[in-house]
Amino acid sequence: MSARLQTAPFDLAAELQGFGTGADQGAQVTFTGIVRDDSGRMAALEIEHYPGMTERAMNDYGAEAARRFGLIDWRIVHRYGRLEVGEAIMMVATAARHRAAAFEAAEYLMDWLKSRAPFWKREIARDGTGQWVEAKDSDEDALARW
Amino acid sequence: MSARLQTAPFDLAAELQGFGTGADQGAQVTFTGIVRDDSGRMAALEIEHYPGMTERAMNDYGAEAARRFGLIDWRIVHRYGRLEVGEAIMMVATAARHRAAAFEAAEYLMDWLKSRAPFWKREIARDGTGQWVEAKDSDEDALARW
Amino acid sequence: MTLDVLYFAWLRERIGAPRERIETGAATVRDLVAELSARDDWHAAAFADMAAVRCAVDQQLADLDAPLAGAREVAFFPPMTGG
Amino acid sequence: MTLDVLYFAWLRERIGAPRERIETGAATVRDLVAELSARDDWHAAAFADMAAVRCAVDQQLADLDAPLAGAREVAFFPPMTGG
Repeated sequence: MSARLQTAPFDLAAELQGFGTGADQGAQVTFTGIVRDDSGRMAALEIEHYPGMTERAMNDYGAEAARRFGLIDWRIVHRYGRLEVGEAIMMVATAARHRAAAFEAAEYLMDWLKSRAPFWKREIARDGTGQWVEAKDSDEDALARW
Repeated sequence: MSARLQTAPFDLAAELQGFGTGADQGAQVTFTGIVRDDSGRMAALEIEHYPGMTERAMNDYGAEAARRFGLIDWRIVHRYGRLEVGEAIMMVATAARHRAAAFEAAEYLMDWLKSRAPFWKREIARDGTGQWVEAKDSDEDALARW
Repeated sequence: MTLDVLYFAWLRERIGAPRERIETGAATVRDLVAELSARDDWHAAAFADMAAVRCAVDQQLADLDAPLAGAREVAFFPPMTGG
Repeated sequence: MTLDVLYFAWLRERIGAPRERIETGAATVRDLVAELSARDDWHAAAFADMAAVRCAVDQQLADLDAPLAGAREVAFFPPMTGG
């Protein structure tokens, strides 16, 4: 039951060590977000956050997901700073008795992270120019389902 | 893009080595199923399968999910034989451009595996008696959504 | 024709064997079930409630009306409980 | 009152600084935006389209009508694009 912010890469296997123990655990779901090159000319992302508020928001969302979906365990790791195409940006893991709760909680956390967690992405093109990523209506729509 | 049957434990991290490469990959989802003790007196599960048909069905479902959700990569590993409470039974991993496709494909594969893949579970109680697990209506209902 | 008939889970236990090779003229799965059920009490018990039995013909899921012409392997088992 | 005002992403770039400490009598976020916009062209440009600006008061998301009484930190930023 923890959220963490860092610049360094994370190791999914290490994050899952000791994650979600107990005889009533039946399902674990993980989501990993990876820097994708949509334009064919992107080199990296720069991710800005709001120190203090971002950690608090991630912990609040995690606790809310645990309450709402009866999670046995949850973890959020989110990176900031410069990340190259192909690098993992963030991960979410959820553990529950049943698969439906584990899947729903992971999707809920992702929908919140995408549109309510204080992160802002800038795409850095191969020529060095940067452009802020605009929020997507589809992310707002995804959030509205909860 | 592979499905595998085995008695030995699997290592999620090892399964994800080299999984889903390419600059257009943005999302990976994993699901891990764990032997859960619902009754408080269960020691283990015994999982029976249909050699030949089970491998084929897993590969067919994986290929169908890849087509339907535009997956970049997928993997299914399912164990059989005797598994103690707390052991991982099976895993599914999906890689896609966007998170919605990766989540949906993983849930689709799980719903198929639960109710259409040729596996039969027997619960072994601590006193050594065994009982076949009955199929759940909720698993049929879950499948009906696709 | 010669058919391999396979049983899984509690069907295997009720019949007392995982497989048997039979000679049959059954045209459909339903005919085959009727023929097997008439053999002895064990087969009859296994097929007593067909709502709880699933079937595959040559490793493809099939229903009771599926034809058996050309088939080599028929399997009977309870609803699957994988994952 | 003394307020720390923080800016993120393109608001930070338009204003040219990540934060500033100000003295203000603004009663709501809306009053504060009006006061800051009147300072210079950079602030005016940053707040030109308030539909594209989000706000937090003491690190909690807030809307334009949120009161500032007792607040110590107000942040302005574009819609979030995390994950």
